Amino acid sequence: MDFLTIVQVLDSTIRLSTPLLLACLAGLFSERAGIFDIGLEGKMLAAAFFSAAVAAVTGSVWLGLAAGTLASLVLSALHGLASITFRGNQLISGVAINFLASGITVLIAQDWFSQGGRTPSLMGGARFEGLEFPFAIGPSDAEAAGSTVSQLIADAGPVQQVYSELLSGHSVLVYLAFLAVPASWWVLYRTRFGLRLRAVGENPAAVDTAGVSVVGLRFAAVAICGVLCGIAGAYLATALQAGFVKEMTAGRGYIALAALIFAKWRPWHAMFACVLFGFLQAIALRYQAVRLGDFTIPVQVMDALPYILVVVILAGLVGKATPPRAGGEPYVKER
Amino acid sequence: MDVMPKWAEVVLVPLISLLLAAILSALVILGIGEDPVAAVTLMVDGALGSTYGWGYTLYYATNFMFTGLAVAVAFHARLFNIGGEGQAMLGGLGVAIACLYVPWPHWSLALIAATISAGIFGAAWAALPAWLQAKRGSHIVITTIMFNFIAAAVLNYMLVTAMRPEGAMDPATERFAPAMHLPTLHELLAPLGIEFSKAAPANISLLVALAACVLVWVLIWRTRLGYEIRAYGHSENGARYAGISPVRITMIAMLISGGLAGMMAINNVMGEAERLVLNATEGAGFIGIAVALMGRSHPFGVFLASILFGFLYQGGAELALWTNIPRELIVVIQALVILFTGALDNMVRLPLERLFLALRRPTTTPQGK
Amino acid sequence: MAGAEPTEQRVTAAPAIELRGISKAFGPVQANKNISIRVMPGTIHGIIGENGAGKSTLMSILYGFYKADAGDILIHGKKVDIPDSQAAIAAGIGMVFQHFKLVENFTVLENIILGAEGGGLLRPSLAKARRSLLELERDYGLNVDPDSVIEEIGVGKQQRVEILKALYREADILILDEPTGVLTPAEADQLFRILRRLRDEGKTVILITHKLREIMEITDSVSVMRRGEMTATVRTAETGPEELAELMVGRKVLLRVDKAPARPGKPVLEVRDLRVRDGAGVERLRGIDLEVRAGEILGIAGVAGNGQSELLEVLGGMREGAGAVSINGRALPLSGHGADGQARRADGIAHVPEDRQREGLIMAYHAWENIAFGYHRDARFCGAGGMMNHAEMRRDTEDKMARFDVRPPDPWLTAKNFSGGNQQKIVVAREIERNPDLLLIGQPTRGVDIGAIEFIHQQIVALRDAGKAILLVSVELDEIFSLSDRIAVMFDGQIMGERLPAETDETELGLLMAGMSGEAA
Amino acid sequence: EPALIFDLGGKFDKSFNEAAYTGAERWAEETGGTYREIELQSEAQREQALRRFAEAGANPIVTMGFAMADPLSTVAPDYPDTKFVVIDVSWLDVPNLRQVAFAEHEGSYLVGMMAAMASKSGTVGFVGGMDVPLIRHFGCGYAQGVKAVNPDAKIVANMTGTTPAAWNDPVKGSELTKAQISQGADVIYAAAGGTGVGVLQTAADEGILSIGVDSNQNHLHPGKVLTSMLKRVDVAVYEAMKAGDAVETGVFTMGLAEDGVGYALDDNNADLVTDEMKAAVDEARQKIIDGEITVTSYYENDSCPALSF
Ligand SMILES: Nc1ncnc2c1ncn2[C@@H]1O[C@H](COP(=O)(O)OP(=O)(O)OP(=O)(O)O)[C@@H](O)[C@H]1O
Ligand SMILES: Nc1ncnc2c1ncn2[C@@H]1O[C@H](COP(=O)(O)OP(=O)(O)OP(=O)(O)O)[C@@H](O)[C@H]1O
Ligand SMILES: [Mg+2]
Ligand SMILES: [Mg+2]
Repeated sequence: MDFLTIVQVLDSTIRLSTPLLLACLAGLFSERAGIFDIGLEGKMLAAAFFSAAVAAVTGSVWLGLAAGTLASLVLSALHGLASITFRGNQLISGVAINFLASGITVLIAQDWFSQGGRTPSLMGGARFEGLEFPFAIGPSDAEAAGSTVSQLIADAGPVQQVYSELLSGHSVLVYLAFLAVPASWWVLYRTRFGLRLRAVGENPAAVDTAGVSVVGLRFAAVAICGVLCGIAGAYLATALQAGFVKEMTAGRGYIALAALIFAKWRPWHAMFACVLFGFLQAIALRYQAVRLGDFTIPVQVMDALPYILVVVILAGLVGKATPPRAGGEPYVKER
Repeated sequence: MDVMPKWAEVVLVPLISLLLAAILSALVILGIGEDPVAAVTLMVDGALGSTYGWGYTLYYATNFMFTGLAVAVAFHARLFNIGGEGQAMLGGLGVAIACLYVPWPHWSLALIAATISAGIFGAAWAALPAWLQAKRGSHIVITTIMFNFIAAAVLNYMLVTAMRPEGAMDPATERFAPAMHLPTLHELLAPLGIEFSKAAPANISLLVALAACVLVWVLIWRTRLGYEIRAYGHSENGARYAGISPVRITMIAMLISGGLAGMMAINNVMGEAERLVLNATEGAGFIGIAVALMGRSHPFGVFLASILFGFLYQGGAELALWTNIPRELIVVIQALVILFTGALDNMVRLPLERLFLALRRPTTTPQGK
Repeated sequence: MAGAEPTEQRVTAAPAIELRGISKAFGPVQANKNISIRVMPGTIHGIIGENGAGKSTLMSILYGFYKADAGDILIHGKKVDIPDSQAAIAAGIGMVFQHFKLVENFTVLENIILGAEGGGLLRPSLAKARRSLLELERDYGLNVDPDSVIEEIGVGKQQRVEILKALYREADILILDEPTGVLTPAEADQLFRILRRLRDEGKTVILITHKLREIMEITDSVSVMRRGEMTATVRTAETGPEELAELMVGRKVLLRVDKAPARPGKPVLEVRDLRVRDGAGVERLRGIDLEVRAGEILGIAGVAGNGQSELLEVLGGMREGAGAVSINGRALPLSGHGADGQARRADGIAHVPEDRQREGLIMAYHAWENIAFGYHRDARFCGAGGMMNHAEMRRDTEDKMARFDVRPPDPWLTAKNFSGGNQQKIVVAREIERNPDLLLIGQPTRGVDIGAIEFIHQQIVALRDAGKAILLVSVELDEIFSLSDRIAVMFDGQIMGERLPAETDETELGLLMAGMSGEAA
Repeated sequence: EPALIFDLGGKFDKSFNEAAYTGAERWAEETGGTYREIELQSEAQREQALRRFAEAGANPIVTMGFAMADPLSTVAPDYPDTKFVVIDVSWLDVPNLRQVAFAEHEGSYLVGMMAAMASKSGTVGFVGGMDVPLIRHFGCGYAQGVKAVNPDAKIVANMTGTTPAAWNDPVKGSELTKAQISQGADVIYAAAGGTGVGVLQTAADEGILSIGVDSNQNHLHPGKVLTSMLKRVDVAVYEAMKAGDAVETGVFTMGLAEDGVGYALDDNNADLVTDEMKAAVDEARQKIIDGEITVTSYYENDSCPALSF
């Protein structure tokens, strides 16, 4: 592997980590408030569809993003209704939401676009374009030079390669996702809201008797989760790809959950975990079969590697990951 | 004193939940511009209107009985096994190995061998998540989901490299020998003079599934092991007090669960396709969750719910065949059923409890001992 | 006497608290029935009543934790609506719950500001709270390190944090629900000093307790509750413990257990250097040595959380440990194979666990299923091929229910539908009827009314008189005194000393329970 | 009434299945007839769909893709009065079955020539769908065309996967495209069904040329898609439906001579295809038809002279 290839794999890692990271932070807010959420997958999927659908119809990716976020919020509200208001089983509610999203997206897509559960391909303003940093090599330079971006980058020096290929040129949502990490940390550990949110995931009765609404806090957390999942889904359909195809989340919600456990519910650790999983996915996508000397690792192993790693991490590396103590349990005052 | 009589808890709550799910489903059908009445008519007709329809409904129901029982057994030990899908896939591998590599003289022997092999493969696939849960506390929900993905990769590898016949393009095993052919309902009922569609895949596995329902009932409610499983499920501390080993129960319950899920393969792999293809499970592992929830983890409930979901599946296939309504409508209906019966059950239960309390209050106010 | 008002009405000020006709039902359980009560400002008011009488419920309503089904709340003569704790805090009410409401992995300071941060950002709020905390410490002598984490400090300190929480919110009315249950006598004394000081400042205190001695010592007036109703309110100066006990239970009670002197035989249980670590690796038992002989009751006294639970659990096979334990001279494995509840039962050890609802019973099981619980592998309950013998289980249940006067005597009732006392009778019947060599019994009468207490105590003594060894753990000193033939005191995972009941008193045991060594005491 | 069973990629994969859809629609428009259709969701449904249509009296039943071979071999004999049609299968021995295969290597040869002529870097790419002999067959013809123009050209080839999911994985298509671009490819041929959408998209985003497959995909990114290798599945489906239940059974192969394969030229790529390119390709086409050039088929001995997979 030469230097440029490494840069490119890392570049791809960043693109693939972004939805994981957004979903992972989404789960972090929800679970820190004591609401387990295995419905991240479904929320992302719904957001992916609605963002692509609205972007396709209106031609505006921003309207798409708003629609995707809204769709995800609606599912969050449903999860909140089930697990906060009616104190239902959070795992089951999450499973139901995943089913619901997987069915309803295709159903509506077929109804609206009649393209076998897809949206039309997104063009121009209906997609997020890469942001080009100053002095980075981008399409305009390529046009001026009469060459391609990749050619120009291949000819440039290593610093410019890293700058142009790895750092510059991602969609705005990628930068947003990585900025969300310090922002989440700040909100959780430096604000009143964060204190209360963490408290309600540890001991809701303490929050309640301190005169703060448990239901309100938990709904707020679930809503933040919805927004972040919405952005993650919109990113998948309108930035990473150009349109919605069914089941396009492909298990990312579950990987994000695993990353969350790996990170022991902490924002910075979540970022590292997601980048690790993104890297594995990047490798699996780029290399069909990896040759180690005489031995060839079959492509199926590469495909399954992120999942295998999750199990290995859960089993051995994490140690005892103590989830928020009130996590998964509805807050019941009167039996 | 329970607030509600038992029959209300067991019958009324799921029934009303189901009704709510049905109403919402009808709204969804309306929402995509179709006629719910016509859709339901088509589904009922396609799934129950002919022996052909019944044959498919029962075929799917057989799958769901196995996976539903699998989820139910684990539920009794308070283990949420989402890995039925992967376990059933591996069960398929077990069936294929049993049927491809041993020249069984008669289908009955093959069926016994395949059932055992499928059970062992399914159980083996549940063993590691179970062990991780028991020993390391790794959340079984996450590990079983991961094992579903890994199972798909394993099956993929087996079908693409090891088991694909020479020269074939699609990743599937070759057909099992004709001797492995399981009697279909058509063949079973013909001697009794009952005409049953020849084309439908329902087969003798249905009887195995029914037997499994009975056996699971005996296991859970009549045996010492069942007593321990339920005790552990209700209270882990209680189990430790009584000397019921949490590790042992977790392992056993998950192995039984995985085994049941794996046994589904005798129906879809041996009984229907007669070869192993990719994605042979068609999501039945996940449907098992809904089936177990609806059936309140009771084998009889699982049986009823399986028929219901078999109907939905076959009806959904008919919809996809004859209308523009995509098959995913069924996924939505399933989602609503899970949501209302599993997660929003209190929405139904709380008002009902209030109702029963109001009906009863005047007679029981004076609290005696 | 019942229903009497304080004889002398103070007319000068409106009551700090007045409740009128409060009612509250939890599903079919009527926890409070039409309760009225008045508490004058600048007084300490006690509330007593048996378990489940509705004391905590009533106070939780006042604090806005529960919403009453009916009734009015008046604070300083003004009718207020208290839909949630926020409103209660605004009305100047603070409450220290029976079970603390603290976030375990937060610091003291974070717990104190939670809900009263006074700004969107944490840093300034924490700084401000730190300053106020210093003042409160100075004024009341309530010292705790603001930066220590709750789960790392003792229960006594945790309680101070709860009181500080209320004071930080400038509470004018302070409710304490069984605050002394977890305190050593010395800590309780210090608490009472603080309460008196608050009263002297004009604040109002409501104190829930089971200990009549405390009522007599500190309160100005006292209310008695029974079965959800307020049966009496009297001035403390005008009553005595016997009368209060009678008001509580509704009949004359004998608080002493009749028992003959013990005739100890050979040692049944011998424990040497027993050590236990918890999940986090902290040593909870740090070298226990003890011995229980046939025909005697060894009582273990101590404040909850000092290793008594771990001792019972390791002896009962519920957790692993290290050291040497033998029964009738036979060594018991403390870890690995043979160190579980089944093996212990086979070794002749019966165990009435401290928490019947979490451990001793499966709440969702019928009574007849619970009767076999732990003994479900016994031949008599098992049929062929791994089946259970349900008929035999039901027969046995009817039998035991009759002999232990379980009410209602219905084997088909699920455990959760029996009252606490009757649940306990089921567990005790199951364990005692096994006629074990050694009975481990934890908190035998927690949450049990006085009638059932008498009965259970008699059964324990009868077992002793039949020549069996009994290891009793209780946080109730009264119970320890009335049952034990010898008393060992546990503190911080160690035995601080052993005394004979006749040769010691509560003061000395209290010092031992607080960790003062025997010589100093 | 005829019936059409789409393969897993779905009716709107912009490629293989969509071509079938186009053919069926053309038939429906011209004759005013109607037809039954279903998009398969899983392997296990194949047999049920076949049986259901056969039971309901559909005739002929047109099916897409080699994966139908096995189900057809068991179902078709059960319904001897029904005619079945299958695309991309040629090896079955079933009397009531019409099997249509295409000489994809010939069409791919032509677009390979164009790729080599359009490439500035001398490196071209190939992204296949599921790794099966059929797709290698595509890649092999392509590689021979490339080498015919530029014997020194480098060909980067990747397959998307080993299962039918590989027909519908645009994300992976996109990543593979990026990887190939980084290895210098500046023209990439996608023979990957729905996955190709991701390939074409990324190629357009990155400013290089791509080549579509099966249907005419030039319009997806006007001015960015060099051409498309046409595989006239639409014609095959149209003709089968037009013939109705009288459709001739047996094995049929459609190559350049039958206009079964070819390359697409329209307004969208008119500026990309130089006259010189067109002349060269048309000449080669004629020579292949005339037998002056032989394009080696991968099937001949399961290997390719111009490319190793
Ligand atoms: N959250 C609740 N849900 C349902 N029932 C409850 C709840 N809290 C209390 N109860 C019931 O209400 C009754 C009164 O309980 P409460 O806790 O007020 O009693 P208490 O007098 O404080 O007893 P203790 O001395 O044990 O603290 C009991 O029967 C109890 O079972
Ligand atoms: N959580 C609960 N769920 C259902 N019923 C309950 C619950 N708690 C209490 N009950 C019912 O309320 C009745 C009174 O319960 P409680 O625990 O208050 O009894 P008690 O008066 O304290 O009796 P005891 O003195 O025997 O403990 C019981 O008979 C029981 O049926
Ligand atoms: Mg209380
Ligand atoms: Mg009680």
